[in-house]
Amino acid sequence: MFNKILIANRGEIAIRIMRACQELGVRSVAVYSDADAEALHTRFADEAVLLGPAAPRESYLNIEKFIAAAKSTGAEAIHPGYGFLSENAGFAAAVKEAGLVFIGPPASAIRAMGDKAESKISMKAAGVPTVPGAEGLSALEQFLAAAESIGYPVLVKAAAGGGGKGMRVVRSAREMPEALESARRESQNAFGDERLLVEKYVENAHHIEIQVFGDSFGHIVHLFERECSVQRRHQKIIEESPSPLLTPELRAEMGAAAVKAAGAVGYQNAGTVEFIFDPSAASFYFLEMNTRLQVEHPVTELVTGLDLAQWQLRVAAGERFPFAQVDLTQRGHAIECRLYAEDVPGGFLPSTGPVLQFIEPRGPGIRVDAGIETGSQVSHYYDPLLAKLIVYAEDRPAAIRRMLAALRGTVLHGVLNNVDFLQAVLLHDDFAAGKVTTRWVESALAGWTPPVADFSALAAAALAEMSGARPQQSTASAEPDAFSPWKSGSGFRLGETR
Amino acid sequence: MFNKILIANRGEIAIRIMRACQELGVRSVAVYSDADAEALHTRFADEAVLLGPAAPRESYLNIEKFIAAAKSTGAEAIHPGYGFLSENAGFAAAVKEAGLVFIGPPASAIRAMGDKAESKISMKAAGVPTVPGAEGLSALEQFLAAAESIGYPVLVKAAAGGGGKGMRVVRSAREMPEALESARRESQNAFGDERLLVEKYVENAHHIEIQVFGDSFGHIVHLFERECSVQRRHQKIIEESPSPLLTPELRAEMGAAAVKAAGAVGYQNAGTVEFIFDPSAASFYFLEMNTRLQVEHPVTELVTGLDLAQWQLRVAAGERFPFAQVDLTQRGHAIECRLYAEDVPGGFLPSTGPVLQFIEPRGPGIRVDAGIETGSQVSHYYDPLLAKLIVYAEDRPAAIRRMLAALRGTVLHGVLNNVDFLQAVLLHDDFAAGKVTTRWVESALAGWTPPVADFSALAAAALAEMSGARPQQSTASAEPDAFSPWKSGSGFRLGETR
Amino acid sequence: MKLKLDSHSLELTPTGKSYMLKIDGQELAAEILRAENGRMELQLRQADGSARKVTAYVSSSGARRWVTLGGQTFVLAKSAGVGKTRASGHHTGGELVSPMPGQVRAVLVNPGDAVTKGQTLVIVEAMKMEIKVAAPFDGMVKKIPVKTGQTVEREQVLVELERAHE
Amino acid sequence: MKLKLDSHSLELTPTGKSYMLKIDGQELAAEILRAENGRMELQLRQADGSARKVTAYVSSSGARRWVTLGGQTFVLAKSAGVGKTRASGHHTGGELVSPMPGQVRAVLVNPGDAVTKGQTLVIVEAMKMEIKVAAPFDGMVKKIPVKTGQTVEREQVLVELERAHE
Repeated sequence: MFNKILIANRGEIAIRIMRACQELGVRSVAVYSDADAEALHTRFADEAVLLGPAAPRESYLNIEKFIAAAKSTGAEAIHPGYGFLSENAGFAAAVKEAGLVFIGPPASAIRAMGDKAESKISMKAAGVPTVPGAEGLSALEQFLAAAESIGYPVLVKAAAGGGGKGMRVVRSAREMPEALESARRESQNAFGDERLLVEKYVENAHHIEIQVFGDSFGHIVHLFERECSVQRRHQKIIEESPSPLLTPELRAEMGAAAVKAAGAVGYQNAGTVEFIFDPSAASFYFLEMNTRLQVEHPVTELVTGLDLAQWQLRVAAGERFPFAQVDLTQRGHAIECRLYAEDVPGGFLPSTGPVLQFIEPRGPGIRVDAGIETGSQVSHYYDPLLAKLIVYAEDRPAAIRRMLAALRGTVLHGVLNNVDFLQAVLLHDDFAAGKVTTRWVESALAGWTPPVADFSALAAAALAEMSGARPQQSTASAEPDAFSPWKSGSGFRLGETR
Repeated sequence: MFNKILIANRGEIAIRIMRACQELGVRSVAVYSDADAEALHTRFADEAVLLGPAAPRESYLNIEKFIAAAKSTGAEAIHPGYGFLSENAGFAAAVKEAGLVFIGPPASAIRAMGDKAESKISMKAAGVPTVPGAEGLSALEQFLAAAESIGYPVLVKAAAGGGGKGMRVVRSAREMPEALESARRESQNAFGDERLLVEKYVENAHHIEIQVFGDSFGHIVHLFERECSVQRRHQKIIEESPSPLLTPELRAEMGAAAVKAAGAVGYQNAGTVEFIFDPSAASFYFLEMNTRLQVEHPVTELVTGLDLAQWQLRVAAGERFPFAQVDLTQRGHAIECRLYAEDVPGGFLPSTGPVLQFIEPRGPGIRVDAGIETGSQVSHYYDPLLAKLIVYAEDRPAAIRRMLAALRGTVLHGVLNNVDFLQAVLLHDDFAAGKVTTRWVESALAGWTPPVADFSALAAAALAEMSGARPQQSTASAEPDAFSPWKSGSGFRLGETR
Repeated sequence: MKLKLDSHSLELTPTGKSYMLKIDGQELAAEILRAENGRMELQLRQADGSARKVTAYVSSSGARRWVTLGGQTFVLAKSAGVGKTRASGHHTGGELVSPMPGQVRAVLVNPGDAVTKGQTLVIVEAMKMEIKVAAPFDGMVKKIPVKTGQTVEREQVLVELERAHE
Repeated sequence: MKLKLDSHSLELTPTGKSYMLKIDGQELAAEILRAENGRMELQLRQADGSARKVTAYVSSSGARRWVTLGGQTFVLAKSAGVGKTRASGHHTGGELVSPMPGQVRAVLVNPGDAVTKGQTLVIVEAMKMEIKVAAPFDGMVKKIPVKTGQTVEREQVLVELERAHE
């Protein structure tokens, strides 16, 4: 096992990986930008190295700085997390060239899957079902012709893309020009690449993905599915496993297809094969492969009982993955909710500000992977994902009840967020029935507005306001409450009794 | 399902059951003594009823007060938790007589198992292996004769007992008189009953217990074993599942014996059959049955994926327990550590005081069932169990690593406690090898002393001391730290930015 | 003490160990049982005598108040005491403001340009997401107080627009 | 500032934004990077220039200091500044004190009784556990300042004992 690794990421995923390091006895090096000097991940690591200014290009997207930081701290390997450079084949290659270990798949596998157009071609060749579509187009006329032959609606998307960026639904020829232009611009900004492809847009589609895992000895297995259909702005907000839609037969078929896909590119380490699932035909199409750990990996950890983050380090250090497909079990039900800093009724636009209070929910079967704490600053520079709530319970209804309890037990003040909105989703009949498609949020909950303050809430706010004027009114407790002091200046506090 | 239940207990188990209520949509009524007016469990419930003075006999051991509290609040059922009246058949009968539901086994099953002497006789009759011994004795001469025929060392214990109270190891005839006297006194104080029995004392014994669960339709299953051999003063401090000693065959045998034992007394709801396991002979003997939820039930919840506390409510409300024996699986490895308020080098004597700081550890696979928070008072009136850390991981070595991380991530100031001691146990080679017997702590770790403060710790203490004199020296952060104010009086604080 | 939270008028009067609270004319007795670190336990008693214990989490930042109670979070705007009133809302007529804090990614028009309703004028990027700011009516660009690459705050004016004469 | 923690002498001198710390004669430079709610992040630099960042959790109660650092907790006793010294330890010669707070369950002897080493004199119960307080030497009971049922504090005197003349 490594003695020390560098985590080339920030937020909750950096902390998740540092926890894995702690348990494996591996020292962790954090990296941070100027904006993250006081961030939780910076302070959670054993060491931290400043990369540069807040803008990602000058910090979390800078290959040279990561490698220099690893070299200067004596880290032997780099974990890329998700987002940023995690799916950049050049980064993986540069890490290897520097004599370090990249904790992820080989650069060749990232490259093969990174290009949406090429990966589709190679998956077709490997016998994995793919969505009808066309790649390698450039002129408007070519896109129009392809869309005509596929049939509208079609989806135009970045060949280098992921995470919903550079993606547009086109419902008629008239919409094509602006869709191409904006998708190209977003793709250029996000990936430095403006190639697009076009494919059939499946209405009422479910997004179901299969977790795969491989070691360096050519052994690849799948770890069952995750249903990720609850999305807004093409980004997942709730994921679960198992999917309420799959039969054991379909699950086995999709799992085998995912292993085939991974095998075709010589995959190693954790990866996810995403499928579009058409419930009307019970058919599935390869969408893309994410060649990294996913945001929603905890859902799989809970139903399989395996620690994927720890196994990432272990297989990268040369260990064999000891489980055969038959050893793996999917038990109970897990759900993840992503807590986003966003203004839900304002079109899910990101929100920024200081975190005035963050209280994590607790209880049996509740896991919280957080990137913030009370006092953190949420800036506009990075992804608005603040934390993830993940629950495990024996079946889907119990897991939904548990997640509702977890959401109700969460306090998050200072940045607008989706905690109340997530409750509305979980309480919806369509969600209970497993009928949620990737377009569901925009239609079923379009008119959602935050709860309106009742008398109790108004009373609490008024009393809190008043307290400044009457500091001695205080508590009912007979003894002075030593644990709740307040001072206007910057100060220092110890737990103390008097 | 019930609309509202009363929880006739305090501390972590009361909160555990209230969490189960929250998820099932059941309102919870707490009860509290004068000493617990500000306790966590009192404030966690939907409602709370004052029972009376701090002394247990006037509060948590008072049957009439519980029933009156349930009646006055409209609670339909009473959950007894563990300890206090949980194994008092009279309580179960009185609850039923009052027209309420007792969330536990029928009074007859409690009665049958509550008397150690009678239960042993009935278990023998049912074909469950029991420890060689004698019951129904009273005169010193009878005890001496029985001990002679069994062979020293023998164990003298309360017929009505449990939890190590009223129990003495007797190694020679000379020790018998005082052992009988003190065991009788303890038994009288704890259970209001001074009958004792005597049995073979198995040296190097392991304590292995089987969780059973039954519904009101006569369906009883076992939920595998817990190894509970790490004990001090006859009380468990670490429990785990699976046991490192059992083969699948032994596990099945013991499970079947436990189901037979439960069936013989018409058992319903959650219960635990405790066995003495003799590793040299790979043989096991029925010790006693605990007719209630155990402190260590979370270990079983994690390896089976079931929520025992919720199922207790569900079967008490008349639901069928839907799982057959073959449906149940034991996956991965779970360990529980009990955090006790105690002075370890001072002979594990209980410690009291205010909780100055309590920070719970966090991370994947870590569960904390706590009965305290920062600001709680630990009094001498009740059990010194403050909280439980429970971890789940894919195998025993991974679970040990995770528990060590959890213990290192725990901050508990104000009352002497065993957090450092538990680390010493988990790091011991004997524990890693699964060689720990019930007498191991007293021998292997007899000379344990707390860690000695190094320069860093002294420096931290000195700097904290200094801070009062230089409040403006403050933090490195450019902006005023609005989240850490300090004020000497009793006050009021809001999260706020300025 | 009088205060206004969103559209609600509140009046708070200390009465011994508790408070008399008037919310939009309705009376309520309120007692603080415990308060620390942004958490309050309150006893609320209505005019009919029915009482309720609630736990609320409260935070404040500028004029904004956050209250979490019963698992729901309410964001309230505090305005000056009931006596004083001020013009509500912000003047946005003819001004297009940034819907969120971020960076101006592209300015697609120039002062003097005639634009049509729905036409994208400026693109703002935050957290890697593109937001198009489009013309709400036909008109003419008067002024563009921002430029590409500039960091903007939420509600900062991006474009001043003059409505076309109909 | 000078102070004594357990047997260690510490001296702390402010030097600009950090402190010079002398522990039992050894020097250390210390800087507080962050401090809040009983948590401190410190930078410690030794005389040889090697530096270390540590996070410590600190609490205080009376003369007792609690420090958690690197997953271990240390309980330290603060005594007056190095200049002043005081008699250390408590006078227990001839007095038997309660090892823990609890309730006197039984007093088994009377004033004037002769007792032998190891004989149980008083039984204290706390948290349902029985603790026997036994004679540490042969002697005679002088006084019993407690009675059955009484609540006692840790270190409260239970029995005054006179040593037998040897």
